[in-house]
Amino acid sequence: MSDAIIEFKQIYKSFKKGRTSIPVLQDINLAVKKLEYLCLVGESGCGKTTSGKILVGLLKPSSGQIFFEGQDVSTLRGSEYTRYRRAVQIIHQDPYASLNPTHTIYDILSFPLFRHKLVKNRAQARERAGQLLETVGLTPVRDVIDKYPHQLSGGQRQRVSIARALTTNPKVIVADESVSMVDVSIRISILNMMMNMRESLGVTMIFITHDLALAKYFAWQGRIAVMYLGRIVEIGPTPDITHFPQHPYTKSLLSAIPEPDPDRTRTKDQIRLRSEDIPRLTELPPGCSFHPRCPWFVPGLCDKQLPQLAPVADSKGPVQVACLPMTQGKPLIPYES
Amino acid sequence: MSEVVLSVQDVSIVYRVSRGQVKASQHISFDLHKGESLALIGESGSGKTTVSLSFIDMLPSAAKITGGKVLYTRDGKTENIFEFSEARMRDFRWHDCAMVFQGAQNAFNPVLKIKEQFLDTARAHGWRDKGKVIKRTLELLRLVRLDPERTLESFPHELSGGMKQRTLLALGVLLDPQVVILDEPTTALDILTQRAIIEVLKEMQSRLGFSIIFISHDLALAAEMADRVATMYAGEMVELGSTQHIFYEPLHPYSLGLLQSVPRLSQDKDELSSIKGNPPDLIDPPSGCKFHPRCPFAQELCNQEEPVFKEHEPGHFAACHFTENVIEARANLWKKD
Amino acid sequence: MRTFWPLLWQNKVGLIGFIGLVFYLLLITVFQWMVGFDNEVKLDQINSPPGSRLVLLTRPEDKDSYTKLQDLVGHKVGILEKSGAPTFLEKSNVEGLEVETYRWRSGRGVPESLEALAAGEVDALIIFSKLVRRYVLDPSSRDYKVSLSHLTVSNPKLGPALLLGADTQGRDMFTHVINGGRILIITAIMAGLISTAIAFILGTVAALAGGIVDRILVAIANFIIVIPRFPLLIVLAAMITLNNWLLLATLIGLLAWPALMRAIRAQVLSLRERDYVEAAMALDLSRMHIIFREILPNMMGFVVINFVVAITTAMYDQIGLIFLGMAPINDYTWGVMLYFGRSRGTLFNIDSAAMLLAPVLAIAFFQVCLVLFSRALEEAFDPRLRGAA
Amino acid sequence: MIQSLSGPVDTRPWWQKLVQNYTLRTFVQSLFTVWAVITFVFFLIRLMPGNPVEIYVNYLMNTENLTYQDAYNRAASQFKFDPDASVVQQYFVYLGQLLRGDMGESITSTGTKVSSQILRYLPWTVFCVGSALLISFLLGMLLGMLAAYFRNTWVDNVISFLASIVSAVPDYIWAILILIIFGVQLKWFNVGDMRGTYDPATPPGFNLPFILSALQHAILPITTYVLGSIGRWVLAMRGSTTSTLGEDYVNIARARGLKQNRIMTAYVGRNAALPLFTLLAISIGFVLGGSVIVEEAFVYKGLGSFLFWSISQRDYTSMQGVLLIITIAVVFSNMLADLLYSRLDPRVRVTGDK
Repeated sequence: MSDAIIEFKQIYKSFKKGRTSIPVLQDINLAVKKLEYLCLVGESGCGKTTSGKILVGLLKPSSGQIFFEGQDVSTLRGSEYTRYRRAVQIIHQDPYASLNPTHTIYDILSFPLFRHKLVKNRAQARERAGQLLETVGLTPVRDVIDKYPHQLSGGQRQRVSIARALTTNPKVIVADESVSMVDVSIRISILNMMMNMRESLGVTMIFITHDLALAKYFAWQGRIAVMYLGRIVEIGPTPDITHFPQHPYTKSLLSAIPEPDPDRTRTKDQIRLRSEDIPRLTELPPGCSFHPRCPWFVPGLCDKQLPQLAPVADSKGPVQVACLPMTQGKPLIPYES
Repeated sequence: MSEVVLSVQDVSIVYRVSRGQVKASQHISFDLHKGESLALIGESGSGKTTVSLSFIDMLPSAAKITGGKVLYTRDGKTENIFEFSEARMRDFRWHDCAMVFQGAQNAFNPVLKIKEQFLDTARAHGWRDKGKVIKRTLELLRLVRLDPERTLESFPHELSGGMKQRTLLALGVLLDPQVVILDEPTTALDILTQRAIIEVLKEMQSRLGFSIIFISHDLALAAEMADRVATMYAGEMVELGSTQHIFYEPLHPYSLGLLQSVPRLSQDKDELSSIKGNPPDLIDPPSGCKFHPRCPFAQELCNQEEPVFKEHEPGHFAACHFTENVIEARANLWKKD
Repeated sequence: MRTFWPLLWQNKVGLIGFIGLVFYLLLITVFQWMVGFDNEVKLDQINSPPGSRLVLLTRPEDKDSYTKLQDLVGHKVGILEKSGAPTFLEKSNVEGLEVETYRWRSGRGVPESLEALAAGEVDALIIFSKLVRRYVLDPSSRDYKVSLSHLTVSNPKLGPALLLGADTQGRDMFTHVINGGRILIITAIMAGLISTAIAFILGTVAALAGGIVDRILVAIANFIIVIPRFPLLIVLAAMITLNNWLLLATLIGLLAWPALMRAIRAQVLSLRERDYVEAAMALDLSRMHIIFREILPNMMGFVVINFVVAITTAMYDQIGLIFLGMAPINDYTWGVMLYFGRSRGTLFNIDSAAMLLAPVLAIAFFQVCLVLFSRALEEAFDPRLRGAA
Repeated sequence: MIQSLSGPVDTRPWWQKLVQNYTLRTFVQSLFTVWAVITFVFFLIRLMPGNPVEIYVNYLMNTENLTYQDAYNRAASQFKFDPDASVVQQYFVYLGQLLRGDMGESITSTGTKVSSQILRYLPWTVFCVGSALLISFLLGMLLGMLAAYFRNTWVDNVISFLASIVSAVPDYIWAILILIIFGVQLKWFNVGDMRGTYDPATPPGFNLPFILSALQHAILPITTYVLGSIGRWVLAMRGSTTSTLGEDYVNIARARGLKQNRIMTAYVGRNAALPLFTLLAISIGFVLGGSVIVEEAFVYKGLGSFLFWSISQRDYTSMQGVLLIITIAVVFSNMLADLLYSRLDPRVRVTGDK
């Protein structure tokens, strides 16, 4: 995939805790095309945030390669590496924790500007900071620029975070649950602004969320990757994923989400899982890690073999799933114990 | 409709802070009927938790109830909660009205076994028969789909978040209360766990017949769970009606705005928009209708006169001067569906 | 910091501590310079009981006759030869006094002089307060030789009376108390700086480097922390001759850092996980920027509080060492006053209370001020407590 | 869809269980620390510039006109080491002796075993410091809890203010103050009569006069230790209780309609007291350290006073022995506090770490 701006190849990541090692990411392969909308969706502990941090270089993968514009990041040195680090930025979840309380908004924006020699003096820095604040809709600038973070509302702070991510003129921005802590009534305006940045600034956006409805809104023209316990279990164009989910996990997830529409949400089909226990990452079940909960579990297959991402049998669609029965063309039969 | 269990009449609560008084909840009135679930929805700081804390006298010391009364009826006898003696209030808590707080992660005393904590609760309300309490506890734990014996013998840290939340629900109904207040019961839980909690709640309510006051910022959850919905904004109740009323025929611009700002999974591309501006400062709230600075329908009158919270059709209340404009706008908006 | 002053102002207790510390600062600078240090050994006072001062003794009928020295002009005044009185009279420049000197003879001259007063040979007696108590007021005294029950002690202002009396060499204790804090306070601050600096550097390095470096540093800290500091310090002091304040400060500082180092490590570890630090890393800001601009300002309060606490620890250690005589006793400090108090038995001398209490209270108040101030700082820096106020 | 509890099926082999046993691990760690301290103190005394052996050799050379070699041999016999062996060999011999409970002989009083000296003085210090710690721990917790319950009222203000002051003043300053004010000025007691650990007129034994006499002699040091340490407990307990009071489970316990007594004891008290057990160990070290001066001030013949005596006599073997014993006491009280904590906190019991 030559048009991929960033690509994960067989990324593994594990954390050490005492003597045990926790596999947080396993065999992640993912290519993000330039200016594509991509959403990583999953529940807590699925590894989506770790993926984001690896993507922006905050964490090093335990094994595997990351390619940025076709170059293996681990081979980049000096200014090349700096160029990569500047080109991928992250927007955090918590607007209250992501801004240093001891700095003013101007400080926060000017540090990276000076560091990367994007401005020469204070006047230029102020001007550039002002421009960035305008870009993220914090106007009039003079009301904001000399304030401290605690003087701003949650929504305003999140906009400052976005402005800060833009200081280095990045090509890729990872938004890690970036609106989940913002009030419902102003979420969409921030999301819309981020989506506009693709057009106006040419930034490729990777959106990480646990909220499938938001993911759908954000990446309607893009793709969604669903993660479960450190692996991608399903990936494909957003309309396919939200309307015709394939993987049992995605199906259960979609059926479980309530909708802000009383009639529809009460008539939704519910998929009953066989177990509500989420296995610990240190004690992952053999085979498909979803099999102890999967309603369509096939004994002897799902608990033995590790499923790989592949298209559903008999379909030429772009959706890939990691489910053995589906990729082998077997019908899904409810499992009776 | 069935009998009224809790009648909230014109309750106002303020917080004293160094800058002045935060008008956290103002002139809240509603009736809670037997066996119904009423959702209080609104964003952070809208006063929904404050007003429910006042029912069980659990407001922080900085808070002061400045007016109103809450009438509670059990077995034909009606009393004003605000005039309860300390002993009567202690007995009222949990026995008549249980409150399940958000974040069950830390809801149990870490050094006592779950069993102890159930027995504690029963003992405090004069249930001396230990065997009977254990029997009921086991029953309830089974109802919330937990392994009863093992849960009972566990320490809180041995249970996962979802299990703790369900144990807390079981504990909530231990004394067969008439009213159960649920404060964001599924926030911070995974989607699949959230689904399980919803199912458990519905089942418990149909079996035990208690009334629910349901506090959430999640419209989808309200749509699924509630019989009636009240929208709160800046410490005031702005709209109250059946779930159908609020979700399909909202009369208040804020309710409409909220509905407009949440994406729906089952639709294709949605037309979303945020409510402009930020939530108001509750120490110095706007004059007239508190929503008017953010309201697309606002006129001069809204700035000057506070709208009355009145019944526009049977069972559907709203506080807005120009509901007819909202009706018109909503018809235009939703025609495309 | 801009929110610090109003918060301190609100916190009355912290304000007391702060004002106290300002007072001590003045003490070791301005006051000390104003008062000077009385280092003149008065040979004629070598026998004066520590802590006593000169008083005037008269017969009861003359009780109110002499309110100042001038009133005695034309009268006969008795003095003891080796007491401070001769010097005092010499200095006080009162003409026309008739002076009768009595021999000292290890105190046995005192009854003689008292008898003379009772018999009307002299009209007044300038004598040490302590001796008055011993010979005149305490009837159980074995030295009680004469019936003096008709004598009264009056104490006209005998010139510049020594506020806290004199030490065994006749030096003004008051000037010693004023001067006795400077070196202690400076040493304590130095020791505090050393231990805080070590704790900060090692804690930050351990947290940021991680891995084997972290484990080694933490192991060292855990090891030092279990050895009771003070006994180790005196054992070390027994081997190293502590004749130098900088050495003392360094030694104390070298032993006091582990607890703070562990706390700072924990702080840095938690701060490092903060989103804004991560954002700074993602923006490729320099390591120095991250440590000094992102992490340090957010634990400055913590470091300052612990610096203040480290000063109290250092004060405890050094005065303890001095008290036991294991640290410099050449410089006349509060600690040395206590040391002499113990070693020369002044501790058990009923007249020396003021002389010993002065350094004791000076030390105690200094420590109290530090602690009150540190608690005020804690409240000012802790946003959780601030919110509650 | 009944949910099973994940976890506690223990499938580890026995040796792994043994290795991961919390109590055992803590014990081995403590032993290791003690070993490290022994090594540290040994080499400190042996290898420091101007180390005790050298000093003693010089002393012998000067006072008794011996040659260096003779003096060195004499020193060696008194320090109980083989002068021909290397320091490392001496170290292992020393370790072996220690294992047999032999700490060598006192240098100044030849023929007296250091261990028997320590055994003579240790019980008094343990008695004094132990009872003082118990009193200040319990009283401090009580006052701290009281202050936290009445947060920001005059009760709290008074308790916290006094606790700050009391905790600020060094224990030996309290000793001096007590002596000056109550002993010398007010004459509430006769300081001279209270020196030593008991009245020599009452024969030691388990009888009332002796116990009373021991108590009478210990009362001043105990009071001093209590004054010196109680402020810390009060402030720590106040802080701990304040944060526990803010915990969800306490609020929910109130919402559950539990009686105030039950909440204050089983919900707040127990949880608030937990972190204090970790502080207990540190406090023991601190109070023991202070005992050197306090015992010296009251002329109480305990371990601290013995340490000071051996230091002033340059009796290095005794010094080494006392320092070791004090450290071992701290290390093992650390361990005890740890184990106690793990008994009280179920979270530690299972996972084995805090």
